[in-house]
Amino acid sequence: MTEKSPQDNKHPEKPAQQPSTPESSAPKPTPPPAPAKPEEQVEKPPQPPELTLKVCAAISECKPYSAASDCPTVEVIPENLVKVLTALRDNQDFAFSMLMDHTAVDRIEDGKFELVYRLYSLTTLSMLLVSTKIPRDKPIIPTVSHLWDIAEWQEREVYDLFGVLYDNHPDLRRVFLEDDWVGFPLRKDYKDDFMLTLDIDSLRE
Amino acid sequence: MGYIDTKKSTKAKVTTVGNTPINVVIAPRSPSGADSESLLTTIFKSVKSLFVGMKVTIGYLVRPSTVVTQQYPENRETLKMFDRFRGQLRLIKDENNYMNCNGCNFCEIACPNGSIVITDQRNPVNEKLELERFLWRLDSCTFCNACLQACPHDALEWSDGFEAAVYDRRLLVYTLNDYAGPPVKAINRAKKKEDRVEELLATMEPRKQYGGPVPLAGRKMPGVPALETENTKDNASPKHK
Amino acid sequence: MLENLLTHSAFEILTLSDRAAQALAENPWEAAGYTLLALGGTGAFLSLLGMALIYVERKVAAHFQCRLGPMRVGWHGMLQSIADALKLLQKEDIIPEKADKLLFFLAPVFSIIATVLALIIIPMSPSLQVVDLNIGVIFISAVGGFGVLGILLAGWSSNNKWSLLGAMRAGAQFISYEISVTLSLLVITLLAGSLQLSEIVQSQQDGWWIWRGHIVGVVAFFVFIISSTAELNRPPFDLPEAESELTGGFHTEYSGLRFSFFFLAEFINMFIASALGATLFFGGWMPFHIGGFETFNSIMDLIPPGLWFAGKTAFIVFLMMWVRWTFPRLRVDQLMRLEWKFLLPVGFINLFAAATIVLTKLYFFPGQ
Amino acid sequence: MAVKISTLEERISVPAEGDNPLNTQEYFINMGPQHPATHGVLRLMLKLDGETVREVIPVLGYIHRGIEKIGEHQTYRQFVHLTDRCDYLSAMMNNWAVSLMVEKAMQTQLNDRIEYIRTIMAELERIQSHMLWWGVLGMDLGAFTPFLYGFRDREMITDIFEETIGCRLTMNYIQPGGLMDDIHPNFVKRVKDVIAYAKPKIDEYEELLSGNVIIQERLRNVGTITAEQATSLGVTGPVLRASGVALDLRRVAPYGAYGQVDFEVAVGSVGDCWDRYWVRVEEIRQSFRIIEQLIDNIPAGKTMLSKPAKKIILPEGSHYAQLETARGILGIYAVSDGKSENPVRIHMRSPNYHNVWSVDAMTRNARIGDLVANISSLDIVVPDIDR
Repeated sequence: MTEKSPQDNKHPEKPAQQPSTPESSAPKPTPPPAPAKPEEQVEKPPQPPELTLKVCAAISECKPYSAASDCPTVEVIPENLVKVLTALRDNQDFAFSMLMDHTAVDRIEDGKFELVYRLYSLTTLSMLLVSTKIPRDKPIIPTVSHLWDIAEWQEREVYDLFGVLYDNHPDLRRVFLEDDWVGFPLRKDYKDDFMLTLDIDSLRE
Repeated sequence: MGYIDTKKSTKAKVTTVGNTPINVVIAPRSPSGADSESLLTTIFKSVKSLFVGMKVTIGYLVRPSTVVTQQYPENRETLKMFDRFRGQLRLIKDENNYMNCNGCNFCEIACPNGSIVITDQRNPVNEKLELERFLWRLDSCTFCNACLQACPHDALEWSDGFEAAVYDRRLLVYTLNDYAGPPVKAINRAKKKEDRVEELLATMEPRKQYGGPVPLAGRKMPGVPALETENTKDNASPKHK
Repeated sequence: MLENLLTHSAFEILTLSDRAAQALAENPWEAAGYTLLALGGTGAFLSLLGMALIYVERKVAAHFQCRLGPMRVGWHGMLQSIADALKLLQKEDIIPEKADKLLFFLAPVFSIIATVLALIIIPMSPSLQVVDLNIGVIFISAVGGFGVLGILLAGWSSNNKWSLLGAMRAGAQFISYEISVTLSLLVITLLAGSLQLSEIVQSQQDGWWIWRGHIVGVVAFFVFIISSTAELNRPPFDLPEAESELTGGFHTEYSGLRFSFFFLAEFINMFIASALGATLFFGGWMPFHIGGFETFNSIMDLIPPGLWFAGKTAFIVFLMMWVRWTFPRLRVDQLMRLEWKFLLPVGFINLFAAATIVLTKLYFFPGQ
Repeated sequence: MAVKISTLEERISVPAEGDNPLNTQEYFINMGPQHPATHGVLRLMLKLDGETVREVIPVLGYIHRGIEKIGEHQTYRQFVHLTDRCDYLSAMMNNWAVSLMVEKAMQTQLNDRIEYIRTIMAELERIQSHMLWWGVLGMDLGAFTPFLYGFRDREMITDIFEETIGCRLTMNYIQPGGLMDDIHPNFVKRVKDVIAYAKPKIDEYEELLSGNVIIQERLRNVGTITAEQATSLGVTGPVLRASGVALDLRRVAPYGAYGQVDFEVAVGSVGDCWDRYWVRVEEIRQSFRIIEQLIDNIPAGKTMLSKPAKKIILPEGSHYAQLETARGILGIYAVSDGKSENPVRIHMRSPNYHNVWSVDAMTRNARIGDLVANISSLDIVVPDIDR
C-alpha cells in the first residue's frame, strides 16, 4: 500500500534532520548529504539541529519547531515575530541578511495558517526556517517589509493566495489575481465555479 | 566614459562567501584613475569597436554557406526526426496488427492532466478484461512521457508525426486502438493452448475515430458538442460494457 | 544625344520640367503630357522603388543574420513586396476612437508628400530629373523638414502616449540632426560654388568632392551619413519608433494602407538621403574620372550615367543597411549628446576648414 | 489593527497638480502585457515625467496558472513536468530541484552516472538559456542580429536535448530517483561538437555586442544596485553576483557533480547592467569548462533507481531543496503529511519572482531606454514569476 521508492528510508516518522545539509553552518560545505545511517539514529529521539539550539539560546522568544522539518527551524508566536526576525537579521552571529522565501501552509485541521520565513545568511551560509501560526479566522500578522525589501512582495503573494493580512504593509494588494477576485485560492477550502475535479469515472458511463 | 576592453581586464581571484573560498572572475570595467586613457584613445577604441562589429556581420553576408534556414515544407522528404522524438502517442502493434495494450490503466493513472482515458470491456470468450477504447487527447497532452514510463506492457511508443494541426479541436481526441479486443499476449496464449482462437479473434471490433463527448479530466467539455463525421458515425459510442 | 552623353565635357541638362516649359510655348498639350509623365512617373517610381528597397533590405538583413529571407513568392521571393503591398491594402483600416480623425488621416499623406517633393529634385542621370531648381540644396532641407511634420502629427493625433513620446522624440531628433546635415551640405555647396544640384554634379567631373575635398570631404561625408541616418529614424537612431521601448512609436496606432504610407516614406527617404549623398560626395551620375588618364576616362564613360548614379546610391544604401543590422540603438540622451557635443562642433570646424580650402584653392585635384 | 488593502486603480491614481507652473505633469503609462520588451506578458505601470521613469509598478498574473494549487493534487512525479512550464528556459534545472527535494527527503543516494548526466544537462541548459538571453538583450537594445545568432547557436544545444530526450524545451527529463531515459549513444560526440562549434561563437559575441561601444554606453552605470540592496531585495543568480556577492550554490553548496569540477564564479563589482551582462556571458564560458571536465568521464551505471509505478510518499514534515538555475536560486518547499502521495503544500521559491521587483529600485529616475535594458539584464521569464 505505502510502497516507496527503493532505498528510501524505512522510518518515515524520523524527521530528516541532517547536520550535514548544505545549509548548516559547516565551515566547508560538502556535496549533497550522505545518506544517514538509519540504524544508528532510529533509537534516538529527534534532536534539533545545532543552529536551532544556538538561535533558541540567543533569542529567548524562539523555541525549537515541534513538527518534522529538514532544515533548522524555530517557532515563534506571532506577537514576537518582528522582534525575533529583527534580532536574527541584526545579530552578527547569525546575520540572516536574506529573506530567501516566505510562504504559508494552510493547516486546516488545526484551523491555522502556518507562516514560514526562510532566512539565509551570506556570512555563515546557513538557512533557518522561522515558523509562526496564526488562526485561520483572524489571519493578521505584522509585516516585516521594513526588514527586507523583498518581504513586501512575498507578503503580497501570501495575501493574494491565502488571504493573510499584513499589518502596516505599505501596499497590500493582490499580486497575481485581479483586485476583485473573491476568495483565496490556495486555501484548502477554496471553491469556485470553474474548478475541475479529477473524476475520470464519469466519462465511462 | 571610457571604453571597456573585454579581453584585457578580467582577472581571477579568490574571495570568500561565508568561510568558503571561491575563485571568482571579476567583470572588466573601463580603466579609471591613474590608468584612465586619453580621450583620443577612447574615441579610437570606440570607433574601432564599431568596425569590429561590422566585420562580424559582413562576414556572414559574404559566406552564404552560413545560412541555417530550413525550408520546411520543401524539405519534408529529407526531414528526419530524432528517433526518440515525442511526436504523437501510438500503440505498439505487431506484424499482424495486434496490439500489446491490455487496458491496464497504468498510463491513465500516471498521466498528470487526464489526457488518457481508457475504457475496458470483458471479453465474452475468455472472460478477461481487455481494451475497449484508448482515448488520447493531444490538445491537453504535455508530452511528459509519463505514460510510456508507467506502461508495464511495453504497449506505447512515440511516433515522429509532428504535423498534428487540425481545424477543429475535437479532432485532436484520438482513438489509439484499431480494434477493441484481446491483446497480442492473450491471442498468443490462446494459440498456444489452441483454445477457441477463432472465437477470440472474432470478438475483435474495429475502432475508428472517436465521436463521443470530449473528456476534460473526466468532465465533458462545456459547450463543445460531440463530433459527428462520416467515419465516426458507425461507432460513435462504446457498444458493450 | 548619345554623343553628348559620352563626351564628359558637355552633358546635356534637360529635365522634364525644362521640356514642359519649352513645350508650353509651342504646344500646351505636350506640356500637359510632360507634366502627367512627371507625375505618373514619380508615383510609379516611388512605389516600385519602395518595394524594391524593402525587398533588398529584407534580403540583406536575412543574409547578415544567417537566414534566407523571403523565398516563397516568385524567384527568391522577388514578388514578396507586391504580396505584402496587397496584404496591406486589404487590411482593415482602424482609426482609434479618441483619435483626431482629420490629422490622423493627414499625417501619412504629409509624410509621403514630403518624400515625393524631395524625390523630384534628385538628378538621377543627365536627362532624368523632374525639376532642377537653382536652390536645390535649400529645397531639400526645407521639404525634409516637412516630413517630420507628418510624424509629429501622427504621434499627436493617435491620442496614444507611446505615439506621442515617439513623435516628440522624432521632433527633437530631427531638429537636432538637421543642423548637422545642413552643415555638411554647406561644405559641398562651398566647394562646388552652387546650390543647384545639377551644377554640383557638373562640378565633379574632374574628381568627386569626397576626393577633391580630401579631409573636409570625408568628414563631411561621415557627418552627413550619421546625421541623415538619424533623420531617417533608422537604427541605430530609430528612437521614434523603437519597438522595444515604445511599441512602434509614432505609428503604433496605424495599420493597413496608412501604415504602408509611413513605411514607404521611410524607405524612399533612405533612397533620397543616399542619392543626395551620392550626388554631393560621389559625383551623382558623373563617371569616375582621373585627371590626365584620358583612355581610362573614356572607358568609364561607356557606363551610362544612370548606372553610375544607381551604383553609388546602392553603395550608400547598403552602408546604411549594414549599420542598421549591426548596431544597437542609442539612448535618447546619448543621441542628443552625440549631436550637440560631437557632430555639431565637428561640422562647424569642418565648414570653417572648407571655407579656408576654397579661399586658398587647396583642392586635392586642382584641375579645372 | 486596521489593514489597508489597496487596488491597482488606487495605486496609479495621479495626485492633483500644484499651482507651480514649473511642475511638469507626471503620468502613468501602461507597458505591457503585450509589449515587445517585456518578455511575454509582464505588465509594468510606469510613472513617467517626460522620458524619465519615476516609478515602476509591475503588475503580474497574466500567466498565473496556479501551479502550486495543481501540485497539491498531483504526485511528486507528476509535479515534475509542471515545473518545466515555469522557467521553461531552465526546465531541467527545475525538474532537478523537485527531484533533489524528493531525494533529500527520501535519502536516496544516487550513483555518479546520474549525477554526471544531470550536471551536464543542467549546464547545457544554462548555456542555451544564456545564449537566448544574450540575443534577446541585443534585440531589446535595438540590435536585431544578435537575436538570431543567439537562437542559431542555441538550436545546436536543443538538438542534443531532442536526440536524448525527444523534446526541445519542456523536457521532463530529470525524475525523482534518476533520469527518464539514458543518454543517446551520440550524446558525448554531439556535445563535444557543440563545444567546439560554440566556443568561438562566444568570442564572436564579444566582438559583436560586448565590445561595441554603444552597448557599453547603454549598459554601464545603468540600473545599479549595491550588494546591500540586492540582498535585501532577495535577488539571486547572476543579478546578485553582478553586485559582487559570489553566491553560487554550485560552489557554496555543491549538488550533483559540481563538487568534483573546477570552475570560477563570475562576479561583478558595481552591480549595473554591464556587470549583469558580463557575468552571464562569462557563465557561458564557465559552463563549457564544467562540461568539458565531465563529458569524457561519465561513469557507467543505472540511470533510474526507482520504478515509475512505485509510489513516492515523503516522510511527514516539511522538505526543501534549492539549486542554482540559470536565473537564480530555485527552491522547492513541500509539506507532506506522510500518508498521501500528494503534498499538502508545494511551493516554488522562484528566482524570477524575486528578481523582478528589483526593476523599480534599478530604474528610478532613469530613462525608458534604461528600463528596457534593466528588464533585459534581469533575464526575466514571466511564467516563472506567475507560476
